[in-house]
Amino acid sequence: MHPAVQAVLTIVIGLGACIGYFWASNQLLDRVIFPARGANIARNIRRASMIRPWLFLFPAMFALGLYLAWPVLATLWLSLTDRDQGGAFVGLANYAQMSQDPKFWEAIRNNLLWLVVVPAASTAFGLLAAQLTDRIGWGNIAKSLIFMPMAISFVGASVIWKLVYDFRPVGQEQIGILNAIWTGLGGEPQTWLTMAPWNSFFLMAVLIWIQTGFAMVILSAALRGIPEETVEAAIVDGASPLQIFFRIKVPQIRSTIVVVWTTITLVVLKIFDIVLAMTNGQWETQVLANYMYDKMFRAFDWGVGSAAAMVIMLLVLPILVWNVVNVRRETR
Amino acid sequence: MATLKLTDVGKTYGGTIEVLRHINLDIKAGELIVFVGPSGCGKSTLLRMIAGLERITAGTLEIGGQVVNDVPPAQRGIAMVFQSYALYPHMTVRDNMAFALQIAKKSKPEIDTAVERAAKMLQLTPYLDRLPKALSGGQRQRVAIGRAIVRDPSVFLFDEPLSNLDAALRVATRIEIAQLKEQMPDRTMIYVTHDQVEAMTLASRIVVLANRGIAQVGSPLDLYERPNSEFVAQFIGSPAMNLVPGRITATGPRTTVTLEDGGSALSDVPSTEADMGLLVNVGLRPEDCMITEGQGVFTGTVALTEALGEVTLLHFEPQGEAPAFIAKLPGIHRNLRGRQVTLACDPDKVHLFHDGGSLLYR
Amino acid sequence: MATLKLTDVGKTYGGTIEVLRHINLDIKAGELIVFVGPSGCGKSTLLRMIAGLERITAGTLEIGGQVVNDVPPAQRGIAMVFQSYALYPHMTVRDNMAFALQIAKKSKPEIDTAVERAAKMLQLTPYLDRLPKALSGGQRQRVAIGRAIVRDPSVFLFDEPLSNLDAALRVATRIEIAQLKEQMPDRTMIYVTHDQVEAMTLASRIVVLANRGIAQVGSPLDLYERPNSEFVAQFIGSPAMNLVPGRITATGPRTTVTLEDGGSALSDVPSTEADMGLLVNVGLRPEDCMITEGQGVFTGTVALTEALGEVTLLHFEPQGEAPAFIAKLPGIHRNLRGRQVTLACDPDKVHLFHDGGSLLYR
Amino acid sequence: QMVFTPGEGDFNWQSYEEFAAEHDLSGETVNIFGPWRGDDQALVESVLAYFAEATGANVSYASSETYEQQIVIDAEAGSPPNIAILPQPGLIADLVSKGFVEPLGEETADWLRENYAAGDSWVSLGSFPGPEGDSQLYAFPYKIDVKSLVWYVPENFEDAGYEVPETLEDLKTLTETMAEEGETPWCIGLGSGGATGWPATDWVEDLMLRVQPPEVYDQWVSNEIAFDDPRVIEAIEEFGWFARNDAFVAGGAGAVATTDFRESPNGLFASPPQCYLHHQASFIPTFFPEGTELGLDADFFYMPAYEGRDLGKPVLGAGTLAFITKDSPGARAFIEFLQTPIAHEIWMAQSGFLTPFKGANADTYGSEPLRKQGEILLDATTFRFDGSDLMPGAVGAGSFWTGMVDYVGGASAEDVAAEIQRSWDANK
Amino acid sequence: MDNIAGRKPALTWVVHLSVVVLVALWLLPTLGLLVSSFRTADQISNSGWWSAFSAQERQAPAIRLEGEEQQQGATYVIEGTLFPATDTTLTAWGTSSRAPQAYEPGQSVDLDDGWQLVVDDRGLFRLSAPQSFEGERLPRVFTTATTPPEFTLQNYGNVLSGSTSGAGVGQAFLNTLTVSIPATVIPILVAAFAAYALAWMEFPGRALLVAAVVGLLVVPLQLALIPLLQLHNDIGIGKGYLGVWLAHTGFGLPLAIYLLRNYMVGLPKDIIENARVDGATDFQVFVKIVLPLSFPALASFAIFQFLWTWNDLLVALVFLGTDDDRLVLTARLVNLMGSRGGQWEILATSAFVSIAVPLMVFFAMQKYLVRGLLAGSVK
Ligand SMILES: Nc1ncnc2c1ncn2[C@@H]1O[C@H](COP(=O)(O)OP(=O)(O)OP(=O)(O)O)[C@@H](O)[C@H]1O
Ligand SMILES: Nc1ncnc2c1ncn2[C@@H]1O[C@H](COP(=O)(O)OP(=O)(O)OP(=O)(O)O)[C@@H](O)[C@H]1O
Ligand SMILES: [Mg+2]
Ligand SMILES: [Mg+2]
Repeated sequence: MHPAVQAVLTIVIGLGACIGYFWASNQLLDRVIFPARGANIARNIRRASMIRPWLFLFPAMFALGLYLAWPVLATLWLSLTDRDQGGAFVGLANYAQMSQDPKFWEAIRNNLLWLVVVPAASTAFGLLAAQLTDRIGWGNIAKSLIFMPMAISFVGASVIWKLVYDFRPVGQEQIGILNAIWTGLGGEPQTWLTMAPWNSFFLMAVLIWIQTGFAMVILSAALRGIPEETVEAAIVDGASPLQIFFRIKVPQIRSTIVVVWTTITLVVLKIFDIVLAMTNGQWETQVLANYMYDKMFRAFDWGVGSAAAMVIMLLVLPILVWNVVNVRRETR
Repeated sequence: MATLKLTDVGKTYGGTIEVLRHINLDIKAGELIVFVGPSGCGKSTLLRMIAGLERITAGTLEIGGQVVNDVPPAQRGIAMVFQSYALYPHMTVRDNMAFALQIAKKSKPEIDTAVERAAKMLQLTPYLDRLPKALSGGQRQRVAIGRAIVRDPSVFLFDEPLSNLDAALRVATRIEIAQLKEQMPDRTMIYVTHDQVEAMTLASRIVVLANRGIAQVGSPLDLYERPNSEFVAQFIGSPAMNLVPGRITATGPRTTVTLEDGGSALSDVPSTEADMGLLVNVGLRPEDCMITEGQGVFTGTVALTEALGEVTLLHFEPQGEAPAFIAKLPGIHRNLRGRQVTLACDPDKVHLFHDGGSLLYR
Repeated sequence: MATLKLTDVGKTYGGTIEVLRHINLDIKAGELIVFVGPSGCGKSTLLRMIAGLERITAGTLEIGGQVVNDVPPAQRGIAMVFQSYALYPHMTVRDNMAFALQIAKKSKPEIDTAVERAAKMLQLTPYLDRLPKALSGGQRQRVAIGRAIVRDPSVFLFDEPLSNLDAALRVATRIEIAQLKEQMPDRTMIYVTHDQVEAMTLASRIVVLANRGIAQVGSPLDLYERPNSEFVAQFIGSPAMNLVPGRITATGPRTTVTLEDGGSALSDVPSTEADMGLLVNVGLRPEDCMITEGQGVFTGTVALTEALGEVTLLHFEPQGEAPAFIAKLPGIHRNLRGRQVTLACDPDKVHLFHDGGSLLYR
Repeated sequence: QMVFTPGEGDFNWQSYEEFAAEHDLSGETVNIFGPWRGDDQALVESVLAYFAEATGANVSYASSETYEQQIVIDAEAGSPPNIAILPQPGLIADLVSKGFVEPLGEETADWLRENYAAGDSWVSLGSFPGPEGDSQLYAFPYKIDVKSLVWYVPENFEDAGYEVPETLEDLKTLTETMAEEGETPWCIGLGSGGATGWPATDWVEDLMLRVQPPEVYDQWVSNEIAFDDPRVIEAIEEFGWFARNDAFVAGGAGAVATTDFRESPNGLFASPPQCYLHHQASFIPTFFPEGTELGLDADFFYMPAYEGRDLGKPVLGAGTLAFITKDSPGARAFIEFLQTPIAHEIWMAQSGFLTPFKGANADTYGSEPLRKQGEILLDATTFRFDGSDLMPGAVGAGSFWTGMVDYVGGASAEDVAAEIQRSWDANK
Repeated sequence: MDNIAGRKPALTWVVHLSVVVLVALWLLPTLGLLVSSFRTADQISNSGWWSAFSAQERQAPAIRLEGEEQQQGATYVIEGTLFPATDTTLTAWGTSSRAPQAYEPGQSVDLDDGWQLVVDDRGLFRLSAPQSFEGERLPRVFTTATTPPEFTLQNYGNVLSGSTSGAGVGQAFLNTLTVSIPATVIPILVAAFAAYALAWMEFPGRALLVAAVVGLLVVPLQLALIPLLQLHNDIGIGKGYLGVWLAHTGFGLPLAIYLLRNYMVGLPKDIIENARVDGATDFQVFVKIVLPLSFPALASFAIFQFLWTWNDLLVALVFLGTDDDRLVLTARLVNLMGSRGGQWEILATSAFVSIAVPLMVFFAMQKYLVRGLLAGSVK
């Protein structure tokens, strides 16, 4: 079979099966199990509507459970056992071992730094870009260009930025633009990616570069949602553009800023590809996700690797709680 | 104390869309001017040009005798109250009112005094530390007004300030604005609305905008009693004035018009010989009609009655092309439905229009 | 054809927040019932319970003699028109109207006929293939109604269907609904509004909801002329009825009340000896007042006049704790401001209330 | 697409015919997973084509950027290829100990002992303790790189009047001379993305073999002597003599850690030359400027040993080892195929392939330099496999790399070594 | 806003300028790669990409003379040019690495053995000797020359149809589509149902489920690889498209549900209730009302998921395998870079080849993206 035909066929079958499930299961419920007719109509309908949510949720819950929740539990279990001892339960030994590892603390330190810097900078730049591009004629083009990095894979982004940070010894022509500018200003060429602690920031720049577009798009939508009149009122009140921005606009989109911040935080927690491709955690740039990968696939230390994964999961707890609270409030 | 003078003011959007042209208007200090007009006629645009929120593309605007075309809004000595209130949602009532003064770098005690005074005037003192979202619509509106008062401007601009309020609140707030005006007799106010009642009750003069220009300027009762065009006549008053086509059959200090359906109307509008035979529209306000057994101006079949308690609206079946005729009778009238009724009208309340507009007063 | 019967119906949200209780109501087939009441009193909730969109937590609801507490909305034979129209934005007008029939698996020709008929009735035929966003507010409202008509339900439910329309459209659409009702005399309609005029003009009976229950049920004029409580009295009519405290000083077929400020009012309300000396509130509708030179019911200083053209509102300076008194006089009255005026009233239009509510009719 | 027509040239076609006669795997698929991608993939596939042709088997070769992780995941998850080929003995040892690899049998071990130069060292290289703890041959060495090479541009040497050094003492003198003349002797680049640091480990291992006897090297690699043993530190500092002297390396010592190893040889070819010497394994010509002709534009010499220490001519090398991760007749046949001369000669005749297989015809080497390298390999008195590949992954592909980066960055050899030892302890 | 009276035009310029700077900053890295992908390996490693647009003078690496020998009387001559392709101007040359700028253009120089060499300013050389060059090593020439800008499509040629990739890229393209399209649509479908249930159906535990979804947003997928592949092997799916789809579905679901639920919650309640009154079942409400109305959110998630599956390497490698005929584009391109890492020109070019489709998708669907995100997160 021609691969193209095969591709189309697989696509059709895959989708068909999916749609088929929802259609058939609902038909079954409404027609066969609890038909909406006859004497028990009211009771049947009520029962059907008690079951239906689970019908709708089942595939998603199943996939989530199987593909994410179960591995997480398995990982939790792994983090409490030692494979070299045949999978014996060792309690928190792996965590203890991890806490002995200075690399782990370095990863924690860096991760916290990432958690502060990247969401903050992406949001700030996004806000700036949103505010500025909203006011000019070619703003949409500018927006597209700033958003573009979102479409580039982390690996691609790493390639791009390696070129930016490229280093050549003194005397050779620099091909990395950063060094070219730096030497142009009279500096010695620098090996940016090894300059701890600054190198972490150079890595963060990559993620900021990617995420700013995301922040910008959402914040610009939020900015547009601000009632024009409040801005005009401020103008009449005599506020300068800066005062308007900081005292009128920013406070009004605070909730959106929080959402953007959270989303980027989630991305940061998982960040791995950039560090792996650019420094592999050397020169004090280790982060948790890469530490985990290192432990799992390089050092074959599943116990510690899993423990590291659990720490990542733990860091998201505050966001989790915040969301529960939010949904509760929303449904009430 | 500020007078306003608009000379040949015009507004063109994007170089091609002309929204207003040749607006000439003199506003004396202390007046309360109301702009009315159909939706989209440029009321808000004109107000915003006065505020400085919209660039003036033709003519000059003077405030207090000084041309301010290029003066930024904050320096014009104006304050504006927006239709949507435009309160800063993240600031307390106090901060909302204090904002302009803070921007102007006024001292703290000075600000506090001004805010307290305005709050007291508007009975907002208990709410000073609330956020706008914890206020009712009417209270929000008062905050918006308070914010204007605090700045102590010489000109107040209101853009449909009451349109977001429900009926009861609207009445109450309208009265508050009227009282406010009385407390500040030397402040000029310009007020945009499309609500009849507001315009009639508040204005010292009403400016009717239509068709990119000013249709008529005058005191509320002037406009009600002496509209200078069919447009103004139908625009002021609700339900709108009925227009019935006819032909002048007798002239003199009083004019007689013979209507198409055979009735005839006598009007206090004077006419000359030359008007004889002229095709005119006879204007009758619904509230000026009375049921008569004898000869009337208009005869028709009642299609529908609406009893509003104190008054009853009679909707007549439209005849041919003519628009529906409506009469408003005081009191409660039952069982008129389907009956043929003849209506009469005081001659001094019969208006005559010629050529789609100009009034036949000479 | 459907009668509705609500027996002791109640609604409690989340087990604790009681919104409605002991609602008893009999609705005959073909009636047009209007629910009115202050915002948040549960009008929408009651309507939605009838529609089946909210669970009934107490009592029973019968439609056409059958208890329908547990019947899902679609099987109750009702159709609902929402305040926000709730048109399906992604479907054309035709599809919007056809949706319910398609769901019910009606045949194509059947659907087409029904849709065309409804569209014709509502003059929507030219717009059948447009999307809702390409329609004006009034047209959208008509589509929403058309959607209800197509289903040919025995009960129509309207939840503030006109509140999103502007004043002129509101009047026009209101009349259309009235005409619609006439074309379908056997369909029951329930209509929620907070607009006085709508309630008065449309209803065959008005249900005033207040304080979690029904305050009064009656025809519009009943409620206007014979409110059974201060609440209903003040709720129906605009501006609201004035209440002046006094004491009964003469009883009989007519009752005399001596007012606090010294005036006295004669009312057609009969009273008995036992009522002698009773503290009552005298209710006077603003539109029932006339200026009198002689002895009147009420005397006060005019704080403000509002000339509305056909009528003039007189606002009197409040005296002590009493709420402001308003009178509505026909015609134009100038220069009354600041003058002391005495008002009189027809005895048969003087209402008497006792104990914050109950009317003194026996 | 068989690149050389059977029957033509110096190839040992007879071995091919015999192999073909003995095996018929028609219809069977043999999955092979290896580290070669890009141009190398074309080369390995050219060899596999003969295997496929001879046996009729359907051979599918795959590789991936993250092949080390990939093979672990596949083995763990239970869907490994038939044959895996990896350059890291340490990783293979891990897989063996978890029972994912099939032993090759004593027969194969004997064959290696007999037919590979310094056969015993190859057998021990491919032998690992299995899940039960008993050591046997699991992996078959195939395709070897020589690492003890120093690359230079002969004409630059001529222009400057330098001579190829014969001893390590001479090499150090040459280095100093160059520096005195204002030239920069060495190009050293450790950069390699996530693997940054590994070229330094080659340096240290190579020097280790030149300052200590091979036994010490073995003890070091197996951690029988600690990483921070003075003998190890001596080797590290030996490397430091070259790499930590600003006058000796292009760009100064600070540039060493970040210059990409792929770009560092470019200095040899720059005008004016940025350096004259470059220590790197036999694969590096891939990264020379386009059109560079080996032997003419660039050449190499054996990284000499100390005359004074009398440790012979030690050679450091690396290479890939093939092993069976899913047993099948095809897998077994493939290991047998690797024992035929033709399996070596086909690749030898192209590029980048060295073999210690004595039965392969050295005349088939595709170029003079290759032949010279093959000679170094065959002549070695001592051959040792790249130590970092033998160490546990966490050390050999982790702390050793990073430690070396820290070292060229200025950390003391003692501290670095102690740190590496700690990570080794942590992984025991 | 631009109509405010008395606003300083200078301010507008500041805004424009700031945006230009910002855009330049964001564009620069990608631009560098784009330009590099049109340069040769030598150019990339010898000069910054920004200098690609201008002629530049530099000392080039040595060029070895080559050419056909001709006998002219007693002398043997080789003539040719040092710069066959480009329009290069030579300013100095030399034959020793120690003195690369020793001679002027056109200067005739005596080398050893009676050889004579002339190089002119266009790079034309003439090497003459009294005896044949046969078997002799020809000299190298060091040049200092000004080369004009030069671009090449060679890299793209190599990547798209080079010997090692060949038809593979086309096949990989198809494979990637086979992976991405169902891996985009299936999670959307599944997530849409779940999101509807979480947004509009009443059942106990709803808030907790939503929270769980948020929690799963952060699961690092690396830790799920082995257990899942094991599972696939155990239940017989093995490595294949079904496996990748399921894996992508699992990994993409949390974001999909989160985004779609946030959007659907914002749909007007009235419309859904009206449909219920009209007699629609939940399934009909979902299919006929909610799904069409959620189109912007669906589209925006589709973009995200598509970008993610398109750019993904890890999941495809693990769940689809590394067989040549099933390699996805990213894997294929990464492989192109060779076993020991790549060269800039291949790196740059393959990065651009892989970016091309996502960028096209992005620009085509951008409108929905913005709308969907807006509705999903701003409330
Ligand atoms: N920025 C603009 N560009 C082009 N035309 C505009 C712009 N702003 C307003 N207009 C047009 O100017 C006319 C007047 O608008 P304006 O808002 O002043 O009307 P309005 O009288 O206030 O109406 P309403 O009673 O509905 O508030 C309208 O026809 C409108 O379409
Ligand atoms: N889901 C709910 N949970 C708790 N209380 C509710 C809920 N829905 C409505 N209520 C309360 O029930 C009361 C009645 O609401 P309802 O919407 O019926 O009022 P209404 O009379 O229609 O008001 P309006 O005129 O403003 O539409 C309100 O006080 C409201 O706060
Ligand atoms: Mg307006
Ligand atoms: Mg309601």
